[in-house]
Amino acid sequence: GSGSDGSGSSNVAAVIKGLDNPFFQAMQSGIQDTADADGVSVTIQAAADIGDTTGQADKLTALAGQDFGCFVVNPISGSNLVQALAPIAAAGKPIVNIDQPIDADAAAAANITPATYIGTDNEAAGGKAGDFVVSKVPAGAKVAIIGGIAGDVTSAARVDGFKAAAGDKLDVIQESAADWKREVALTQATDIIAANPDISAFFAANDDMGLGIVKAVENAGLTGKITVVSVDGNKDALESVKAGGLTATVAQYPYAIGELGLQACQVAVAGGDLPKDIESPTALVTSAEADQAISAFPQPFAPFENPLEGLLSK
Amino acid sequence: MRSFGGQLKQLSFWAENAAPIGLVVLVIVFAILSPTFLTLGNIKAMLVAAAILVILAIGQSFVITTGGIDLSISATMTLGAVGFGLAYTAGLGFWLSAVVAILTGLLIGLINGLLIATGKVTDFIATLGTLSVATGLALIVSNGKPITVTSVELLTLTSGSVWIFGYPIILAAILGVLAWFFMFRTRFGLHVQAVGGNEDSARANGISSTRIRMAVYLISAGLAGVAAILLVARVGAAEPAINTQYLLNSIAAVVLGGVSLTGGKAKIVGPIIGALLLTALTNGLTLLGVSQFYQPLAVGLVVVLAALLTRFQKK
Amino acid sequence: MRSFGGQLKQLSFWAENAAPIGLVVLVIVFAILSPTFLTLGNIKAMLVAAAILVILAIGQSFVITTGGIDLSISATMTLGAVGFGLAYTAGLGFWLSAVVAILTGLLIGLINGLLIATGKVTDFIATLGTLSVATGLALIVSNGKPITVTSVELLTLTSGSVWIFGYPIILAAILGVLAWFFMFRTRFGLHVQAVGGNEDSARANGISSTRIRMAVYLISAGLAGVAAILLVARVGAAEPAINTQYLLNSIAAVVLGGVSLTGGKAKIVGPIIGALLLTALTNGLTLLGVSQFYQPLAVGLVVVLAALLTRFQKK
Amino acid sequence: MIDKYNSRPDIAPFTGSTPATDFILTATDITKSFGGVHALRGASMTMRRGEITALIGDNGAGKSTMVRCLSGIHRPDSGEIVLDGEVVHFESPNAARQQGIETVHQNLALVEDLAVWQNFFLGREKTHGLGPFRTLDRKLMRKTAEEMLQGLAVNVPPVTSKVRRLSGGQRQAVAIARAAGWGSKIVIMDEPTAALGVQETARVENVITTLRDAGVAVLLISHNFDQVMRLSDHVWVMRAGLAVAERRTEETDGDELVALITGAKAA
Amino acid sequence: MIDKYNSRPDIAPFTGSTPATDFILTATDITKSFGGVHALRGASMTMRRGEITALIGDNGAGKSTMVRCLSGIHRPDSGEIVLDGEVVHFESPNAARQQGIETVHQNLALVEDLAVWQNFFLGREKTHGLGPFRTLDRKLMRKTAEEMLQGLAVNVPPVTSKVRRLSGGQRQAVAIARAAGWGSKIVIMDEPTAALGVQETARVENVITTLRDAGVAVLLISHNFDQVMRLSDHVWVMRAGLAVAERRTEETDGDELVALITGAKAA
Ligand SMILES: Nc1ncnc2c1ncn2[C@@H]1O[C@H](COP(=O)(O)OP(=O)(O)OP(=O)(O)O)[C@@H](O)[C@H]1O
Ligand SMILES: Nc1ncnc2c1ncn2[C@@H]1O[C@H](COP(=O)(O)OP(=O)(O)OP(=O)(O)O)[C@@H](O)[C@H]1O
Ligand SMILES: [Mg+2]
Ligand SMILES: [Mg+2]
Repeated sequence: GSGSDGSGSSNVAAVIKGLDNPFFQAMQSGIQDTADADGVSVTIQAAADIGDTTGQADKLTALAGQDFGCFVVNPISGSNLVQALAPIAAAGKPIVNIDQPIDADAAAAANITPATYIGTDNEAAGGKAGDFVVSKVPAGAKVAIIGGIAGDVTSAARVDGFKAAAGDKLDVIQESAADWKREVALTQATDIIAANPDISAFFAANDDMGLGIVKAVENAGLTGKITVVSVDGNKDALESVKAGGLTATVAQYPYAIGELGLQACQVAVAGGDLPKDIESPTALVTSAEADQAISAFPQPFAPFENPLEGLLSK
Repeated sequence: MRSFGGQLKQLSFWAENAAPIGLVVLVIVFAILSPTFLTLGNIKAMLVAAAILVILAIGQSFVITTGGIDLSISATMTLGAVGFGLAYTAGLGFWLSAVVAILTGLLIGLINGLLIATGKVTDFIATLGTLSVATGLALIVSNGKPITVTSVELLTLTSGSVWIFGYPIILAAILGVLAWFFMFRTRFGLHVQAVGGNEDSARANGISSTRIRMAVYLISAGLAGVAAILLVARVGAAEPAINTQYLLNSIAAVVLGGVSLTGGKAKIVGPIIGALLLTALTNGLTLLGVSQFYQPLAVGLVVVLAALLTRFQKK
Repeated sequence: MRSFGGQLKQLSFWAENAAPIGLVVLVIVFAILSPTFLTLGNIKAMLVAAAILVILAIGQSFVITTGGIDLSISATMTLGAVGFGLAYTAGLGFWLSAVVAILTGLLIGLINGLLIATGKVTDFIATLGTLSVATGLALIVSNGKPITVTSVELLTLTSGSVWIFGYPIILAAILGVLAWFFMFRTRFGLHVQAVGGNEDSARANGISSTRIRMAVYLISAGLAGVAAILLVARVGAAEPAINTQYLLNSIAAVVLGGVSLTGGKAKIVGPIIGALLLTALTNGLTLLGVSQFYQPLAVGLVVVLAALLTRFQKK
Repeated sequence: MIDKYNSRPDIAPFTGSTPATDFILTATDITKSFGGVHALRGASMTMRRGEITALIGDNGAGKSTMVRCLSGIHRPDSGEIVLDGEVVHFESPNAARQQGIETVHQNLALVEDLAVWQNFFLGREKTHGLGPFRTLDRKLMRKTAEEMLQGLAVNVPPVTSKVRRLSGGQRQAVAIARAAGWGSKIVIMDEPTAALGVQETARVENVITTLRDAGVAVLLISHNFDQVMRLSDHVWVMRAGLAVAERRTEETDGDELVALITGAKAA
Repeated sequence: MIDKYNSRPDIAPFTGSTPATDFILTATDITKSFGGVHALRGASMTMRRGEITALIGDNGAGKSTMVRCLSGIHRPDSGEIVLDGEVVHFESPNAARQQGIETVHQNLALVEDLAVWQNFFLGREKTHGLGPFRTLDRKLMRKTAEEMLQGLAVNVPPVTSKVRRLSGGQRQAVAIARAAGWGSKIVIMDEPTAALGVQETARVENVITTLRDAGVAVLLISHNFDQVMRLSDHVWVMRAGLAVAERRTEETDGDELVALITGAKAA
């Protein structure tokens, strides 16, 4: 289990995904701010970009040799950090897994038992978006899905969740990949609208692409007629929801995930027992909740039971 | 007519005109497969989408004519966009921000020029270095966050149009005409071709290859700055994300346009058509709902086929 | 000693040895700034992390010695990794799957070779095309999903070590020695250098430049296939994501190692040290907690500085 | 032993009966090094008005380097060039041209992918219009180039064809016509007939004498002694970066020149 | 008017008193086109044992193309090459070499970044060992190269220095030594002295006569008539892709050769 039998250092190392995306920047802020507030020393490193699987592993390996008492990791894929984590686990240092879960089989094979997992189920987030779209548009309406880089794990999970929720209630006419980029999503949405003027809704795997789609819808003069839903809950996206651009976004609160991650480390280092899974909050933000969400940003707007508060105060 | 028919049989005819022929073939194929493809709305959208690539391809074409290559072109655009965003947020207004975007671009161009023209560093490595530097700078100054820009002028720029020609493609066309003029009708353009054709001979005739090289990297970077404005206008935000795709596509467009990477042979219309071709390809594939997985394959095949064709060009 | 001191004053000494000197400087700087940097554990970690890049740099070095360039190298590795994953999932076992990975790589190498050696397509464009093609194929065959591979052999491969030398870097070192042997001690290597130095002269002396070019692209792709196995081992899965970083770094490593992109001058040790340098740079910056945003900047500056140095190489 | 002739001012150079004002060009003590290679080590030479001056010497003696110093491609490390009585410093090839020195380089200095007329005017194009929109006066340049080529009576293809399509002899003709066509004071030719056949060589030699007859001073670099004896009025001999001897052509012969070149005979 | 001499079998070629078996090489009706350019249009020529045969002609006459056909670089479109009484078809430069034909090309065919000894053995390196691990026998090759260069008594730098550092004359020496050093039947030299100075030219001419004296048949391409008259035993004249005439050197003179080259005189 999670022991404090390591070096006893209370320093925390965090390795997260690429900072070229606001989602992970918010996560970084969550970790940093909490550390500052609690007087913990933290080193945060990030992958070069969303495809930098080995680079991320290299960075974790570099940190593994240093004097850290606990590691917070957000792997790019289920297994890319497993090799790098093996020596950390062997040294008995606690590992807090956030956002992207480590592949269970791979972890078991390498003798890694994360102290806890904190995150949102990306599939569930996609599902929330799917349910929302189903409720907004008539049955059998045409929808298109724009994913991140083709082959990306997170994107695939969100898209799968959306498709599962859509079931046969929606007609998914197209699925394309816009590399997580606003401009690419804009171009593709423009093309898709041109090919299918009767399209009812778009689902985007992240907010940046969602905002690109909004722009395309705007250019086509169809604002309000086409439903656009994305996942993340970035500031920009919330503003857009408020302004009537995005119809909704499924907020995942990366800031809160980061915060929880750091707190979990504190608990682990102090020798506390952590729950195996901590579900971080997700919330569908529509125009009704937008104001509230913006003022609470980056914290969740809905009351949220932090399971770690009690453990921390001990 | 006979002589034209005879020409058609010549491989070199096809080679010289790989880009326009490819474009025509694509248009015919897509028009048959998708009823939407040739609608005015789609053509308009395609042209607007092509504008940025067209401008980058023009810049790249100047560099490649001197036998160089600008790998930093898309990173420079990113940095320019961030520069625009920061300037606009700081309250400089549209026009001043646009100037900032172009100046930011020119800064990278200046570094490229100094390294390559004065420092005699290989173009490939120098611009690979500035690609990294510009990417880093864009992330640092923007703090890695997209900067949302809402400006009336930007809105006009993206949404305004004359018939099916949106303002971005009109801007690109104007730049294309200017580029053509400077390349083929002025001393400067002749000297660009001369330096690319044979640097030693050009210098023996009193042409400063240093100045010419400096100039082409400035042109390329300046155009990347202009493209940056269009990019911000298009997405409504300045994003520090790297646009590798634009880099590879700008080079592919120039080569599809029949410009040899060894330099010396200038073309402006060719690369523009190359850029349109690449845009039409992605557009058509999206319209047809071709799986995302097959799109890189299709682009790769087109590039390879065109390259196979261009090799039959007359020397 | 005197003559060595005299050498130090020569710019060309620094230029010839940009990579080792840079590596030593980096090691000293990081060792001073971070107590962890020179620990055995960190050195071991760095060496393991460098293995993939070292192997790719060796492959790239063969291609660049002939005056070519292989832009498809990292996409080939990705496709090889996916090939490994599929084969393993299909129950072929580790060794057969490894063979599949290498064969998949060789397939792309064959296409490159056919296009460039036989089809006389410019290397830059041909490999840009196959970069797209390989990426597309990797996505298609994997259906865009990572293929998790858990195999005892892979685990041994990543975690086994002899003192501070992990198996991956040992494999890379063996390949380096073989590469050095073939490049500098066999007819083949001499012919690679001859074709890169002066293709016409080489042909007039009876060397088949077609066969040599074909061979170097096959070597580069085959090594990318080997690197693919290490990649799968390291990541624990075969992922269809493109590793653009590896492409640019493999070229940068070769150039840092003192190989000119114009071809004709072979080096094997230099590129390997270049790869170690780049890895040490990222490792050190990570240890020092330098922000992600500053890392591309640092890499860019190192590449540009090294390039400025290498230009003082003796001809 | 190299006789460092030019560094000994006590020995008056051989000038025959020519008064000093008849020197159109005097180069004195020119040095030029490339890294460790001392290509010119204090070479001096003169050219007389209306004469063909030959410059001979073994491979690597420094002839081409001297030519490049005179035509503004290299800047000498030290030494003085006096043109028409005035000390000149050429900052660029164009500066030398503007002062009336035209050069046909050993490598011809043509750009293969450009048309004949473009090569003809390379570096000094005619333009019309104003400011950045000054356009090339293509018509004027084509016409002028055509006239100049025809004036030299060399059989050349249309001026709009690319140099790449020209044969070796035709290229040489373009390069020579370009140098000859500008009403210059001095035309320098660095081995203009090295790769030419009999007919082409005869034509070029004809151009050279025509230039002389028109009052142009010609500097001819050549390894062909017959040609030197046939064409030149005066010969300078270089050896290892120095001008080691000069002779009036009529007062010397091939054997003496060989002896001077190889150093078998001192100046 | 081109006299298509070789396509008229009724006119016996001028062979003097040489019996047919004394021809070491006979090329008959060779044609070779590049796209639209007919470089060779049915050229024939012969070479005799132990003689220096000169091949002359204007620029673009097809001399170098003929040489490239004889040395296996180009494959003729049609025509027959008979070497030592046997019809040969060279698939590659190495095939020609193996049959005993060595060539010094107009561009020397050296690789600048390789050492002298590497250039010396380029394409036919000595190796020891087995299979893919057959290694270069560097020691043997260095020693052999050094001996061969010294045997020709040419002043060359160490065989380990790169060709890039060699002067023009030294390079020529390496290329010639390479061709001369293989105990071959025929050595072809395409303008071997075009860019050389007096001393270097003398050395090369010496090598050529040494080869002849050793019984090697030499084919010499040259624009220099003096050289041709001085060295060769027999002269072939090419014009516009055809061999238009042949002469015993002692029975002709420079003026006649010029007339034959320009077409002023028919064969
Ligand atoms: N740019 C340069 N860099 C280095 N060395 C040079 C350069 N130009 C000339 N040299 C060297 O200077 C010396 C003189 O060369 P130069 O070309 O002037 O000789 P040359 O008399 O013209 O010979 P040739 O008859 O072969 O043309 C040679 O040793 C040459 O290698
Ligand atoms: N590879 C080639 N491709 C196209 N044309 C060629 C090629 N090689 C030679 N030619 C053409 O064939 C003709 C004969 O050329 P070749 O080099 O044999 O002439 P040459 O007699 O050697 O002339 P020179 O005295 O100038 O060396 C020329 O018109 C030349 O342009
Ligand atoms: Mg010279
Ligand atoms: Mg020839």
